[in-house]
Amino acid sequence: MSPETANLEEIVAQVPPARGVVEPLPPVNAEGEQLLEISMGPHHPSTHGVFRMNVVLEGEQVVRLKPVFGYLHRNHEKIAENAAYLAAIPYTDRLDYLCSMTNNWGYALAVEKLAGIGVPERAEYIRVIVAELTRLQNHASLIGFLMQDMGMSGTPLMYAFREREKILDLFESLSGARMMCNYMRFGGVRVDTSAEWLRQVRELNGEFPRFLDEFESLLAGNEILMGRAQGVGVLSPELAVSSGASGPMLRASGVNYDVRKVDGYGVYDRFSFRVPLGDHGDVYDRYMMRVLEMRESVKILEQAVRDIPAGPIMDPKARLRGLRPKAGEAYGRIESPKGELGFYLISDGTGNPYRYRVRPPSLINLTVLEDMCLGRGVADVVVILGSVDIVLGEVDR
Amino acid sequence: MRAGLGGVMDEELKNLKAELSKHGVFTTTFEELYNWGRKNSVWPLTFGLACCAIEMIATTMARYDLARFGAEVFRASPRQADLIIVSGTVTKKMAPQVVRLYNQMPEPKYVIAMGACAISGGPFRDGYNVLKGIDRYIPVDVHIPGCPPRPEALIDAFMTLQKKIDAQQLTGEDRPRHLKEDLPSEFPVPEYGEHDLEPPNNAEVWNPLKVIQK
Amino acid sequence: MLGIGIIQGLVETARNFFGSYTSKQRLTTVQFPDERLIQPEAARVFPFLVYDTDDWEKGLRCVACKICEVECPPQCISITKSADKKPDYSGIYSGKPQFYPEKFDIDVSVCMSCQICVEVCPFEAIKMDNAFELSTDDRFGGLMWDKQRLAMPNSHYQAIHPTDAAESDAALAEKKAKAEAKPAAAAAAAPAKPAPEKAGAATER
Amino acid sequence: MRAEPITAEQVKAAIEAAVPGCRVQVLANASPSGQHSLILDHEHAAEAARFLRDDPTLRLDYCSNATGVDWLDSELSEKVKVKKLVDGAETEVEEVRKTKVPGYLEAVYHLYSVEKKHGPVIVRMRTGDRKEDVHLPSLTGVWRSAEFQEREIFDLYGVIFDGHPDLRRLLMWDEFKDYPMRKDYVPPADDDDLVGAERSGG
Repeated sequence: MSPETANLEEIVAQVPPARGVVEPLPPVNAEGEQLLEISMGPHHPSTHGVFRMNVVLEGEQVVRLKPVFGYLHRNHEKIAENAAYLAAIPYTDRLDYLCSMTNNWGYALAVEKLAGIGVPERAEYIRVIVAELTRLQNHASLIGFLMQDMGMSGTPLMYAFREREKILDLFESLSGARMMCNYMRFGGVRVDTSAEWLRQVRELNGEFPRFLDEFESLLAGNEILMGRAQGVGVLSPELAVSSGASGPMLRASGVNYDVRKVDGYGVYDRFSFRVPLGDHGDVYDRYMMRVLEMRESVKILEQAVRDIPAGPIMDPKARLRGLRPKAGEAYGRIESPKGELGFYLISDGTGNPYRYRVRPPSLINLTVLEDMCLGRGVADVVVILGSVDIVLGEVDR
Repeated sequence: MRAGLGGVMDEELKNLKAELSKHGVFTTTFEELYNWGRKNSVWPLTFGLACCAIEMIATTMARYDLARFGAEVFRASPRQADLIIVSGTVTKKMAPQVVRLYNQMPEPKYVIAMGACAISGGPFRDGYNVLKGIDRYIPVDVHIPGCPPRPEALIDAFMTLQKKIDAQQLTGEDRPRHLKEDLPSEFPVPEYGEHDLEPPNNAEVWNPLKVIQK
Repeated sequence: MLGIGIIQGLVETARNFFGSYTSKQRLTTVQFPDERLIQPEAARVFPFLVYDTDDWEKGLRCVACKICEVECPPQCISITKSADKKPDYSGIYSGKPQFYPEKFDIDVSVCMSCQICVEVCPFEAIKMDNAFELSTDDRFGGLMWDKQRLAMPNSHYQAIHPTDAAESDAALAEKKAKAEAKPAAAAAAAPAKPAPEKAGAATER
Repeated sequence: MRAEPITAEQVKAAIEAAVPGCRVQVLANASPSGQHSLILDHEHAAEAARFLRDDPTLRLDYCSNATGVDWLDSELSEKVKVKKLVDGAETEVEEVRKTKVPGYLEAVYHLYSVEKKHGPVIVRMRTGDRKEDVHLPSLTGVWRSAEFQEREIFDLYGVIFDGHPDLRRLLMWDEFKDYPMRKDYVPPADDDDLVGAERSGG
């Protein structure tokens, strides 16, 4: 998609329009074969929670797939609009409940933009460290879940969770909770890291590549995995951009767009790391994207732990309670493990945000689910959905 | 059968059994055997709702290994499950499905409400789409507070449930729900209304504390 | 060749399987009720109210200022402020009588363990406990904690969070010293108050 | 790697040059974020959006975020109104003049360029009021990513997007009647205030 080679009209023409669902499909197709409508979910072991898809099948082939959302719509935005700015932080933990640290960061970043709060350097480094640890554990467990969906019953997930527990231990000793860290504050982070904690991160980071090697020799060359994943659920780069896909899903289609690089938020512009890109945009590329990103995260962690400066962890001007940004709005976004996580805040000068909006990467990545699944079998739907990497807490909020 | 035996007899029986087991003779009652078998083969339903589901999965993984307690297999079909762990926020949109799943489970069946949301709506209780506790529609056996509860807390709740099963009597007034013919094993599924679920709770199950004016 | 990848994967599983007999890295199971993970110091589950002295009711540090009630994100704290003031039993308010919570309830069936109440408390009166084995079949009685259920001695806090407790004790001692310095400067020979154990903890640090 | 930020004024000028008759208004943002936005009129919004996407220098091909905002009827009280009153002599009297500003619903789009790596350009559209005139043109035809997000705005705010291919409720169930994210939404009364009950009982 470089501007020199791109023929704009061609690119634009390659994006298929959104499909309507206005009229129901006839019960039989042109050849008189019966169409079967099945409802996958909301209770289905492969939907990663309470996601539901209404699938119409012709034989084994998917001819229509309509996702149904809202089974975990717990009104995060409304609750946050009725609460103080501070009170929304623990709620952001519960958005994408695998990645509480990056959610905290996204929200803190938006509020810092809105209120013009600075962040000390040490806090920025700590944020990078915890965010990359989050990325490691998210991607590891995602691969586990994806393999579970493909039928590798248990083993990869078990290995992934073994590593995840180590990272959760680090989170717990830093923030006090395994999953719901509630760690970041506007203008910094809540508690400082000890030298011992950083040593543990360094140790874990040193061991992690070995786990990745193991994981790769367990999976990457597996013929069944290749057969199930290669060429399945192909997403073209044009459609990926138009549909707002983000994160590993966008990059698996070969689009070089990483908010860490583009916005350079925090101190990400100080680290050298590469943005892995896929060629085919299929499930296998999306899987490989996570593996490669984990390797890059390990690199970032190494540099961050090495370079972390001493200093305060909170901006001296930042206050814990009673934040009242002056009227205005701000949109802050970060590269969460799922994709581009944005927070859009409108302040009316009071202690509560007037409008609080989460841009959920999981939901928007599902926009093209139907396009990827059409013409594939039911078994592929499960795999394609798994490769998108959704967390329902974020899809429905 | 324990029915008819008084507390004193119970005590004596226990002593006798302890004495016998010292000599290599193991005795049991039908009730004990029945409860022992049941409590050590509680199969949960593969049913995750939200954040707590991740901790539930973590509990089944290598480190905490719920399988040590006989919950070896998570069954995806309610027809094969004994226990539904309501792990996460039950929204109003999801509540009918949860009740339906519960209804489809065979007796005896148990419910663990895992985490604040499942007990009372938790932090999300003020949400317009959040059910304030699953015990409005189905009876809950064990509650675990926490947001989310640690995997150990889930294991602890599991052991609480096992103790509860172990203490059940097969006859008499105190026999468990599934042995009382007149008690329902299925509960009405709420319907989507224009503003709320209809009915907003099942009066047969939901028995809140009454407001006491001071 | 077809199958190489699968065999490679099986070798990996075998390595993990056999490795689990020798390496703690590969066999991570904790036999929970018998064997417990050491909880990190920072671990938090539900709040408790700190009291000094031996009497939980008299020694509660809480002065019912209601900041935590206001700031609590899920609004699970309910406080009723007393009409009268009680003497300073805990010894951290320089002997000045203080209001006290007539009622202090936390609904742990709503609490999200976020620790914001602890952060906003200016009196070091509410802290996080790390007990988690709290499952109960009593929906209402078991999950509505009143102030008696919530009260824990400061020694408990020192035991579960030694670093934080030392900091909190030091902060209190400093505050107290400052408060005492003022009247001491005004009336040069004010009789020294009986020093509670707080001061000792601070000098140790 | 980061591109030069483009100002709202530049974008406004570009749109007005390219889409004849399009009324674009710059909405200044007082917050330190400095993210100013553009208000598009309904008739030309889709055309302007297509221009923003296809213009080779702007190339805003990525609609990151689309969301709704509910602005209630508000009373604008202007104290600075200085009025001349003839009361024997001409005197200047400060008067508080209250003007009713009718409420409206708003759809906000945050646009970025994946190709040029710049953004955000913020585009807004406003409905006439909050009850009848709640129609806005759909931009799903320009950016596919608006598909679910516009459905969400319809679901939670009640904005009807003309030209949306599949405008159904996204999060709430289909039978649901209210628009719960509106500021004046009242949730169904809970017959028993549980917290109160527990507290006075326990």
